[in-house]
Amino acid sequence: MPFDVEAVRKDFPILAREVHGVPLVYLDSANTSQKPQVVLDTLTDFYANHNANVARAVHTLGSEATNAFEAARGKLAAFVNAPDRNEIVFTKNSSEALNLVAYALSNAATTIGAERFRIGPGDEIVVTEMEHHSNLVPWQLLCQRTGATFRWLRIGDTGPDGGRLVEDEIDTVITERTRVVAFVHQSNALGTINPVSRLVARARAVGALTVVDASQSAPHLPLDVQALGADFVAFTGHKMYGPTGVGVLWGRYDLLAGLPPFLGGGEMIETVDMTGTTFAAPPHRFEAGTPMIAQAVGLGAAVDYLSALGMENVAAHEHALLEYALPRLAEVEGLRIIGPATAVDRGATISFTLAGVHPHDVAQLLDEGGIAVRAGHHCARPVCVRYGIPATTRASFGVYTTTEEIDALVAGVRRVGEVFR
Amino acid sequence: MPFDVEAVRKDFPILAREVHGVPLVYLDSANTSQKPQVVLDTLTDFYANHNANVARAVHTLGSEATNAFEAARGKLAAFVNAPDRNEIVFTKNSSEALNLVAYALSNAATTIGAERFRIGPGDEIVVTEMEHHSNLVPWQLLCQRTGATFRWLRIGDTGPDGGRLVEDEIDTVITERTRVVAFVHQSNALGTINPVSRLVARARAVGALTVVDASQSAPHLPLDVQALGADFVAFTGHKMYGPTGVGVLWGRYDLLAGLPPFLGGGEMIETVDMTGTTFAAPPHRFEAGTPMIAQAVGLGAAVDYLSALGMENVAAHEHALLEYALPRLAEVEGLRIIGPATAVDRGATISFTLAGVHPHDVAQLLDEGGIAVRAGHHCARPVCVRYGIPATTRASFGVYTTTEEIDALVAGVRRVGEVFR
Amino acid sequence: MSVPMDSIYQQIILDHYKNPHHHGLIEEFDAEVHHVNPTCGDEVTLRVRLADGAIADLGWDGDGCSISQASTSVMADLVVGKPVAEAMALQERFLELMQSQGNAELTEGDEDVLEDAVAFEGVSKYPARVKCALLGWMAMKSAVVESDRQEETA
Amino acid sequence: MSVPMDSIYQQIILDHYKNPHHHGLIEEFDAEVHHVNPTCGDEVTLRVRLADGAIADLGWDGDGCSISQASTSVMADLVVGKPVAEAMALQERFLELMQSQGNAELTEGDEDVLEDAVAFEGVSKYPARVKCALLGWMAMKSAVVESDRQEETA
Ligand SMILES: Cc1ncc(COP(=O)(O)O)c(C=O)c1O
Ligand SMILES: Cc1ncc(COP(=O)(O)O)c(C=O)c1O
Repeated sequence: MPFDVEAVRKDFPILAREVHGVPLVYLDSANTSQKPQVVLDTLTDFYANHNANVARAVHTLGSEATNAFEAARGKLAAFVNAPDRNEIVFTKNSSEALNLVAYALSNAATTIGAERFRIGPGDEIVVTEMEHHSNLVPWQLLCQRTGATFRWLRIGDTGPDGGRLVEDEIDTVITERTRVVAFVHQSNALGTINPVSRLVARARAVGALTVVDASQSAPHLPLDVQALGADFVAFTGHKMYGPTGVGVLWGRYDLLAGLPPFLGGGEMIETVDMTGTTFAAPPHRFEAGTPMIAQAVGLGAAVDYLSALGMENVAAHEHALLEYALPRLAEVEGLRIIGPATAVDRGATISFTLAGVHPHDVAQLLDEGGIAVRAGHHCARPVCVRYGIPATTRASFGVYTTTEEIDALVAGVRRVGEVFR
Repeated sequence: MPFDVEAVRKDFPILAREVHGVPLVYLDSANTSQKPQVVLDTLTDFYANHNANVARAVHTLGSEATNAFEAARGKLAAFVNAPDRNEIVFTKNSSEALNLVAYALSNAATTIGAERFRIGPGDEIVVTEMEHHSNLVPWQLLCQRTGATFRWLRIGDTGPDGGRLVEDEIDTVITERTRVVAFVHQSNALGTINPVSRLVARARAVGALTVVDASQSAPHLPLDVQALGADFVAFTGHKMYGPTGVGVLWGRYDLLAGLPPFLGGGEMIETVDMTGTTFAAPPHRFEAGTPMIAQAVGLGAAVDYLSALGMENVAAHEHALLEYALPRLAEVEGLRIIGPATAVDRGATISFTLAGVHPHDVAQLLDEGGIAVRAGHHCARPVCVRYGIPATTRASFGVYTTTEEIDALVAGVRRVGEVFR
Repeated sequence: MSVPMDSIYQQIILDHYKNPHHHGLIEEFDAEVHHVNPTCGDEVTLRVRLADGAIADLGWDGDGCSISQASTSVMADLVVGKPVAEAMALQERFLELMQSQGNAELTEGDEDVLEDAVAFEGVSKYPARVKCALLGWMAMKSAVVESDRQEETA
Repeated sequence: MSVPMDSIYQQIILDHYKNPHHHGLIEEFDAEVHHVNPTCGDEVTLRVRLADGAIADLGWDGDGCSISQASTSVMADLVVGKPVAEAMALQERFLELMQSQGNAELTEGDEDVLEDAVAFEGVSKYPARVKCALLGWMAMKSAVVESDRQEETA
């Protein structure tokens, strides 16, 4: 079945909107995606017909809500090819998922039975220079808590078709002292897709845990946690056509089972006593309090929607858009693409600068023409530092993006150049 | 304006539902509340017309989303009479809000400038025996991380009109060694409303921080954080007619401003560098990653709804229901109320046991008659231990509860007794 | 008064609850286990004696809701005297039934082998109660495994 | 090509951006401040000299988006030569305008005192840009406060 983008667009109510009197051209999906009607309907149906707290209730609504919530867990497990549905932990977003791992590790310091996870002075945590702050700050804070050393893989060449990790340094930066290697699958700032198997292989060789930030890949390509081979994978609902307020941490069951808890509270316990508490098995151990029930159910609907489109088709559609956009943008006077200039190992997120115009002005003036793009450091400030620029403008595509929208973007950027020069 | 419960009921679509072929009688609002149509409409409108990520975006949708999200913060601040809207931190639920405080405190150990918050061996953390696990386990874990001592105020008399803290012990348990006093405003297991000013005064006298778990009071009575006088107050959206997946931590601005961050990630930073990071001012410092945008906006709609009803009216309505229910339930053969038997300093949540019938069987059989109540330890197991019982059945009321529903409950409980005897 | 037609409280469950079978701990046994359902506090202590690859005897004591107690009683009736392999197959089938979320299709064959245990089908719709219905069965399985292990290491 | 009618990029803003006023650091000054807008990297360095309770001179240098640079230029035009109290009142009024989320009702009085600064009204609809428009104003305020403090402690 060919990918019918016009049919897809009809599923997204917001795409009928106008801004500043012109039709919306939404090119900010890497920031957050829009939601198909089926996700909105699922939320409404949940609240209007089945709403109750989960796990705890013996009544009919409670059972319906629990079944819906746990069914969503099953859907997410299938979506990322997890071997066991109990490996899916629901969090509020990717950021919480990544912090969860970092805190569980530092909590090992005072947890009997978790000695193998302890991290301290002399140990090293490795990230990359292209991390989103959400996969960078948690590890800086972990180092602060534990006395471990924070290290990183650098971005090499910043010229055209640069924007990739210095592969030679993988073996020198990841060493026997490394305990965790945390890296982004697809960079939200550069579009770069990182060499996961290369990084995982090296981490495994030195006995380090691997944490993959798949926030930008889960919505755009078939994600198979078993094929990635990593230990933990984090992603976030709102970028994959699901509701805000829900994310996922996938982890190998034996690791989750060995890690101490992170947040304490209802539902994550086995038995509570004033003098001591024991904890539930994963995933519940890591889901303290009332979970984001409706949101998880809504995310389940989103992955059903994506699976019906077929993630292979989604990836092919977006790759075609990328191949269409890159050369056309590169032709615009004064435009410099920040990140790989070709479509190889690259997602459909394009950052650029325009000579003489501040990225915020580019984005703002595009908005006045109905085109929504993002400007800033995209929560990956070290990338801007590496390129020696304060910010970029970024256009990012999704299942509903068309080549006409890319034409509008290219024309819009040209116009911006004219206004400011 | 008299409180018109029939009009209120029409606002809640789920109340039109039948279970087991009979109309739903939902008496489980302390577990989670149902949602008025206006909250569902607000969510749908947000996603269908204004959805974008907040703070980061310069485009129109992003500005609309940011304005809606920050307006919700303002609504929440007004709802609890916070002096400054920047004192409202959005979390995923109460549990996260409480853990946030506990982790920020232990993070002080390695944060320069946060010395005054440091906790260690010799320091004491005081909770009560009637805490929800979400205000108990985080403090046990804090003690585990820091070496501080975990202490608690006991529940005294367990007879009729017992179920209250031993007031005499307040001065002996809260001492100069106490650093934090964390307690529930209204107990979810007993209905008891605790003497906040008494506890806060003692804590203040010894220089301890106070953390009030208002999860069960925010939906039911006028909550005024300035009048409470505490340092931190936590509550949760799904119990106050809002969406799942959103909660609130209110904290005094100067304390929030002095505390180290909890979760690291996007939006909570000032500037990020590979070699070190500085953090944003509150509330953003404590809101890492993409927040629960739609849910906060939905919670804003819920508090608008409550404010339109008037929290004084809500409290009066529920108090009348409580006065109606207590004597009628007490008359049922073999029924024992767990918690205060009179309506003084007590919320409209009634736990009970029925001689010879397990609470789960009570709840299940009531469900077969359409009546949804909860059975279990209500995530407050130490309460059951204190009363020497494995569990209770609990009926809890909300804005939409009627005296007819209480009649149905009383009749239902009688029937249960007959079936099992 | 009677319960609704579609009640999970089938008369058979209430009967077993009020008059549990194989109730009481047996004196001679190969293994004893104590299982708790932490969410509701249901408990069961269970002893088994094996002989010639079969469950020669089983006795139990417990505390908890009618579902947990009745299910243990029904289980005891079913497995006492049965070869271990058969008891384990029954346990498997019952577990499947309980995990069906109300969608199990019971065959006549099931009714033949599970007998009174099919009365618990309705419980599978209530995730919070499934653990209650499984408590005794899980305890039985552990006790049998435990007996085997003791035999091997003896 | 021109911008849309309702554009926040009023011609006046573009003009100030392309030809900023009071641009360049003055040699004689009472205080210098450096302000940064961390979310977008806008920067401004600003020097003031006070005399007889008025802003005698002001010069600045900066880097950033057109809104931040043009707003600083407009601000400089407005406050140079004004009594400090008046400059502070203007700052207050501009801050209010920026925090209005697009709902400000500009009076004629506002237009009289804020002059070119009313052109920034459209910015108030964009929370992410409000900080840009305020950058120079906030820097001016700090610099004045700083000068006062130095005077007092001198
Ligand atoms: C008193 C009390 N505190 C805390 C909580 C935890 O709230 P949440 O589950 O939304 O985190 C609850 C409800 O579950 C509660 O009743
Ligand atoms: C690569 C990457 N990692 C992590 C995140 C954080 O996701 P969230 O904001 O949903 O926590 C994002 C998006 O903001 C991202 O693009």
